[in-house]
Amino acid sequence: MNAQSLGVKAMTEKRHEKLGLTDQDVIKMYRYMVLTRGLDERMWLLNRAGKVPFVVSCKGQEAAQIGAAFALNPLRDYVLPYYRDLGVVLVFGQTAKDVMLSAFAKSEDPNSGGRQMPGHFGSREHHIVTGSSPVSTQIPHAVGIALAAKMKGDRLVAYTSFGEGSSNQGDFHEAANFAGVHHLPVVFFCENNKYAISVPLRKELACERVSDRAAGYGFPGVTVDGNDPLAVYQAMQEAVTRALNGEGPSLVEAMVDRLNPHSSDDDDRTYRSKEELEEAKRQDPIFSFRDYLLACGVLTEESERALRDEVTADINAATAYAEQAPYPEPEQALRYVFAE
Amino acid sequence: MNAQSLGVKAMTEKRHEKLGLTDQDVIKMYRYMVLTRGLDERMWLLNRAGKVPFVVSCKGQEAAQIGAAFALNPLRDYVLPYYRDLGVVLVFGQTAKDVMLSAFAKSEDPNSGGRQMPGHFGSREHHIVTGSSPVSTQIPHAVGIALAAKMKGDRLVAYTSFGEGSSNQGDFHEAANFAGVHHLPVVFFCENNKYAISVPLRKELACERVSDRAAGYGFPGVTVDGNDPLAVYQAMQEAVTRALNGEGPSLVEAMVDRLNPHSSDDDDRTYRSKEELEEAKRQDPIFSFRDYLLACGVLTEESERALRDEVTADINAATAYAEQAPYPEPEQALRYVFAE
Amino acid sequence: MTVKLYIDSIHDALQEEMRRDQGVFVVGEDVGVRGGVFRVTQGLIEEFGEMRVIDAPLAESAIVGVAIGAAAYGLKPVAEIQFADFILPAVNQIISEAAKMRYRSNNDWSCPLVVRAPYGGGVHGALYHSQSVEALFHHVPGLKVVMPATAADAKGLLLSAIRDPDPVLFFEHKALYRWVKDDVPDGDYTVPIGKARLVREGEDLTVITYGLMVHYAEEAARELEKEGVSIELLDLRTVSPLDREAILAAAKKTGKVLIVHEDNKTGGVGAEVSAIIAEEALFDLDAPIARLCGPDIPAMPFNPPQERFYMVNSEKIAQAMRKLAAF
Amino acid sequence: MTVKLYIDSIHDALQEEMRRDQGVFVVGEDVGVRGGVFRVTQGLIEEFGEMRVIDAPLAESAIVGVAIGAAAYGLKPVAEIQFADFILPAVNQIISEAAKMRYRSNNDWSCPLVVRAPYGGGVHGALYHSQSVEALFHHVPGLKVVMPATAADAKGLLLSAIRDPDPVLFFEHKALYRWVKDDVPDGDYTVPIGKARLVREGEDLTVITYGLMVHYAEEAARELEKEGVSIELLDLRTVSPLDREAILAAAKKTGKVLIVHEDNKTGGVGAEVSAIIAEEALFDLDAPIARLCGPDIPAMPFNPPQERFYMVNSEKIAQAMRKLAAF
Ligand SMILES: Cc1ncc(C[n+]2csc(CCOP(=O)(O)OP(=O)(O)O)c2C)c(N)n1
Ligand SMILES: Cc1ncc(C[n+]2csc(CCOP(=O)(O)OP(=O)(O)O)c2C)c(N)n1
Ligand SMILES: [Mg+2]
Ligand SMILES: [Mg+2]
Repeated sequence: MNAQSLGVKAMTEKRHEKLGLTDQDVIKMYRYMVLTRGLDERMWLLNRAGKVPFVVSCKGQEAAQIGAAFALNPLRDYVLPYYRDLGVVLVFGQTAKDVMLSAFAKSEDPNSGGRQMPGHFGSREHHIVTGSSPVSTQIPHAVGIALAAKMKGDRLVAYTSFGEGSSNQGDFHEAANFAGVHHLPVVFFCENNKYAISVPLRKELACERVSDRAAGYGFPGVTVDGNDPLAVYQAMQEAVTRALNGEGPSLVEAMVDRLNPHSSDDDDRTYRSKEELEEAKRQDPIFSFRDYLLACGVLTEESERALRDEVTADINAATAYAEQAPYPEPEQALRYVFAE
Repeated sequence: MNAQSLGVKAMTEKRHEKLGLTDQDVIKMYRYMVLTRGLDERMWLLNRAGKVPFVVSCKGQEAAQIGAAFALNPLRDYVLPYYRDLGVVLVFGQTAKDVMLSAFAKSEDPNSGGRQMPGHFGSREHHIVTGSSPVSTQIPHAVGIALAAKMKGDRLVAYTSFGEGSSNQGDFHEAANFAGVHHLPVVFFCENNKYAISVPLRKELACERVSDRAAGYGFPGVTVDGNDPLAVYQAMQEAVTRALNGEGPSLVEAMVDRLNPHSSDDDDRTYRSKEELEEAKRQDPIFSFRDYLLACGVLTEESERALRDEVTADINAATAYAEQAPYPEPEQALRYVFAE
Repeated sequence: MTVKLYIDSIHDALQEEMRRDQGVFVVGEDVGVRGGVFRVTQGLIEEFGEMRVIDAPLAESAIVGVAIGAAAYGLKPVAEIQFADFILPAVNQIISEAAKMRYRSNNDWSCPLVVRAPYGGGVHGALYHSQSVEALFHHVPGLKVVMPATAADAKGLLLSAIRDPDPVLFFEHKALYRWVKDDVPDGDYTVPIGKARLVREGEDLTVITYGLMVHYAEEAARELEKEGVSIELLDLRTVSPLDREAILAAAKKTGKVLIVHEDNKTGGVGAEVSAIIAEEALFDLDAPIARLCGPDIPAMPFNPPQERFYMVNSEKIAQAMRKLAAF
Repeated sequence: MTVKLYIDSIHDALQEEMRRDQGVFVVGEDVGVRGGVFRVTQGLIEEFGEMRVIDAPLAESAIVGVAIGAAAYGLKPVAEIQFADFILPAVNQIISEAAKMRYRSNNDWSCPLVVRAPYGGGVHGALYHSQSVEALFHHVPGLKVVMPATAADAKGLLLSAIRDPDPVLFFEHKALYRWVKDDVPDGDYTVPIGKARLVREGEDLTVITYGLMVHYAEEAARELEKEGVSIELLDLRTVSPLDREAILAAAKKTGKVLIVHEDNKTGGVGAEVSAIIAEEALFDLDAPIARLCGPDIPAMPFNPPQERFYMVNSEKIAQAMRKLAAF
């Protein structure tokens, strides 16, 4: 999908209505995409300004994340997001303030009280299961949540995301197989941005698509355009429906572009061509979705600007709050090794 | 395949000739099958008699193993067999005496000097890479051997075998993917006997066939009748040819039956019906292959009996030798932690 | 009180706790119709069904990882690793995940998980069915490691482990399963995690040990008693957290300490026990702190002479006791 | 002699050994065009090509497992684990396989493998990019564990590691990479594995440590010197096998021992060092054997106050030295 073709199509049809999404829904989706992007860019700036020591970016993957999260129900479902899934945790209830508190590693950070790097999400209140840095470990946890829910008769979906590189870890394989055997309500969501840090697809995987792997676990796998939030929403909705109907897990792969280096510690110029990156930027999903919303009359230039201004104000306030918020006390580091 | 249909077909065609196998070749194959079976049964008896503490049986899987091994070249290729692959290590050069020395855990055991249980094969001389008990760890080793050979310009195939249960380990997945990415000359050989100890297929795997997994690693996977050594040979030969031609790995799955309990410590009556086992015994590949060889005139009743007698004499001599051979010295247990 | 086998008391703890608490379930290889390769879970699938007694695919990282997810959701999984040697594929899930979930979430999430595994040698298990693995985990903050020596402790500690709000590794010595039996209280009771047990009081020297070695040390102590040497014997029961008070008290009492374990010597649990004493009771000592442990070889060979060579046994312990007593 | 950064001396060791020996190759995540996330392998892919500098798929068990296979075949793989924290998925391959191949095959097969990994904290690495993992491995027979503190040792030990016929874990402290530089001999030389280095001689107390802490202990020792306390400082360099002679000599010399490491205290390498001394030099001691280590919390928090709280540093070491000197 590129911006133009999407816009043109939209003149004749509101694709989102066919998916059961109202105009309000897609405006919300867009707002979340803009908020995700805004927070991401702000954190990157703060890192460059030396104010936060580390950032991992989701820039370019917002459409996939918001499309996926909108197919879930934050009151019913559980998410086990990977470090880039900022958009998902926002939809699940984390706020700009929460995100900034985490970036500044402040005591009020809801994920970890400033113990973990940003991007290590967790919040029981919001059904976001605590995550770590070693990749793919969350995938079996999602299966365990689905198993536990099934045992207790709770009707829910466990969503877990990971990069295509992380689909090479044994834990992905073992977890997917376990979920397949037990027909568990899990959605495995792969954000394929074609790189694992510097390692390009051809050195990561020998199969055409990560979704080819689903057949080895007895459940369906699909690959969708991750720059199109509606396409992702649709594929996810099908997966969620299957899960809720007791038909078992699904693997949804969203093809995306990583518009930033891997993290604030990375420099991608040694391994990625300028042309490739520029081409990716032309596919920026925020622009194409905006164009779609404008083209089908859901947003106007003014309402879109107002939305952006609101989001920016939110981010500014969050940044200001988090910057002045206190760090945790040093000795508190001794707490919560075990239950107290 | 069952004995009769095979026999009937054989009246009209010598299937092995189409595969480039001479009459001498198939007699050799049959002899190895009989030797494998004979050693296996002897060890089981010795265990029941309290003479050897542990045995793991390959009974029922001989056709698959011999069919596979005959597609390999013991002077060129390397094997990383799993614990049931007795047939393979015999074709690669281990003798009845070697097998019995290992069963009795005697000092001369070529695998380990009596340090490991039987079924833990290894012999540099015979290109058999030392194996351990944790399943699937040998699979990445096979990939490493193939990688090293490719780097050195050595033309060879690395063969590794494992059960279908073991294909659920992360190491299988990670190794297969690595081999796929680097187009390495590996043959992954899965002996699918439909049980992992007591756990039946439906609780092990959600896919139809283990070979379905190959697509996730970008190489072909096939499933063949493991009771038919010629079918296995053919599939393996194709895989070996691909490997030698630089076309990369293959996964060959042989459907077999485990005719004994998992090991001498197991009792399969709690989880396996008598009917199922009896049906499996009716498909015994030794009988069907014998019938085939008789039917197409490669063997006669007499030559077949003579062959069996020779094999039995070999096993008797090996047993006698191994039983009286000395154990290793106790303090020798301290040796070879590191190079000396 | 009923005299019960070690294995039966573990079985009973599982069965009773599954009856008491719907949230408890068992997952592992062959735990279902087979009842476990050692028969610890025999009969559970018949009583509690396939949903609570799960024959898992052969993949330890998933067994533990899935159990972690279920624990985070609020259930009480008891994962079985078929042999302790095969816990290694699950080490990342245990150390990176189970041990750190509470800490990394600042007490928001937790992981009330039990991982059971049979360990130890002397049973013709060879290199990979004989190992002791506690030293890999006793160093890891966030984990508790329990290693009962008696049937009574096995049941009481397993009940404590299942009810513990944090992850507990529960290692059962294979050689104890059907060899040791002792008086087990009837019904529900717990033995606290982190408390050692004074097996016998003595004046001349202190032996600190755990697991199978408790019994061998007892045999040796009875032998030494005949020779006029009286032994204080401490069974650690929990190797993490260690019962520092009990260790220090026992060490100070006699001034001579022999630490015994089956696991390889270097970097074993005995090193930490020794270091605690050397740090906090040095001037109460009348002799160097001795350790009698498995030799530093990868594991126990299969052939009987070398397996015996590896194993610490009551004669070797008695020998070490004599040496220390004579010091 | 040339003054070089720690990181450069590691790079040079790799480069020179790859030139010298066609069998040496590098495999790991991002080791190719990216030159490693810390830039240790920078330029190697340009010189040696994609076949000998392999950007592996993101799967540590395969990285190590494939390297083991290649080592068994006779090559000399140097596997890089991107952060020591991420070695855990490869623990089964390291402990069950690499460490035991020679032993289990009765010397028929072997595994001349090096696994390199950056470890340690104080670099805003948070819980999972700061850990020390040596304690998981120092217990394992069949493994050698090397942890150099200086650029000169890093090169000499890495060359020894690559030429070693058995598996060696080579842990590089991240904070040393671009902080420490020292005189590095030009060209080919090796530093033997298993030999400690006496950093400074002293009379009043002995500090035994390794890695980053060597430098902090040196700073503290200089501080204490001003206060009239003279410190014997031993850099272990290799934590497995430990240099027992050097440890015992250094302990006996002053009679007061402080063991320092960044890793969590309980069950750390310091416990074994202490136990060796308590077993073999007890009556040479004038004070309890002290350990100053990271606290027993899962790992180092991200926020600066708690990261500082975790880290052992020169002030904390100086404090512990004063206390011990005054004993
Ligand atoms: C077990 C483990 N190994 C290595 C790393 C270091 N690392 C962090 S992210 C990453 C690449 C992940 O690639 P992918 O899964 O494609 O996700 P992406 O970052 O591209 O979204 C690596 C190697 C890690 N976090 N965990
Ligand atoms: C990592 C590991 N976990 C558990 C075991 C115990 N175990 C030995 S064989 C086996 C079942 C293997 O099943 P499969 O792979 O199908 O091979 P089969 O024995 O059926 O030929 C199990 C669970 C082991 N050896 N290694
Ligand atoms: Mg990626
Ligand atoms: Mg099987």
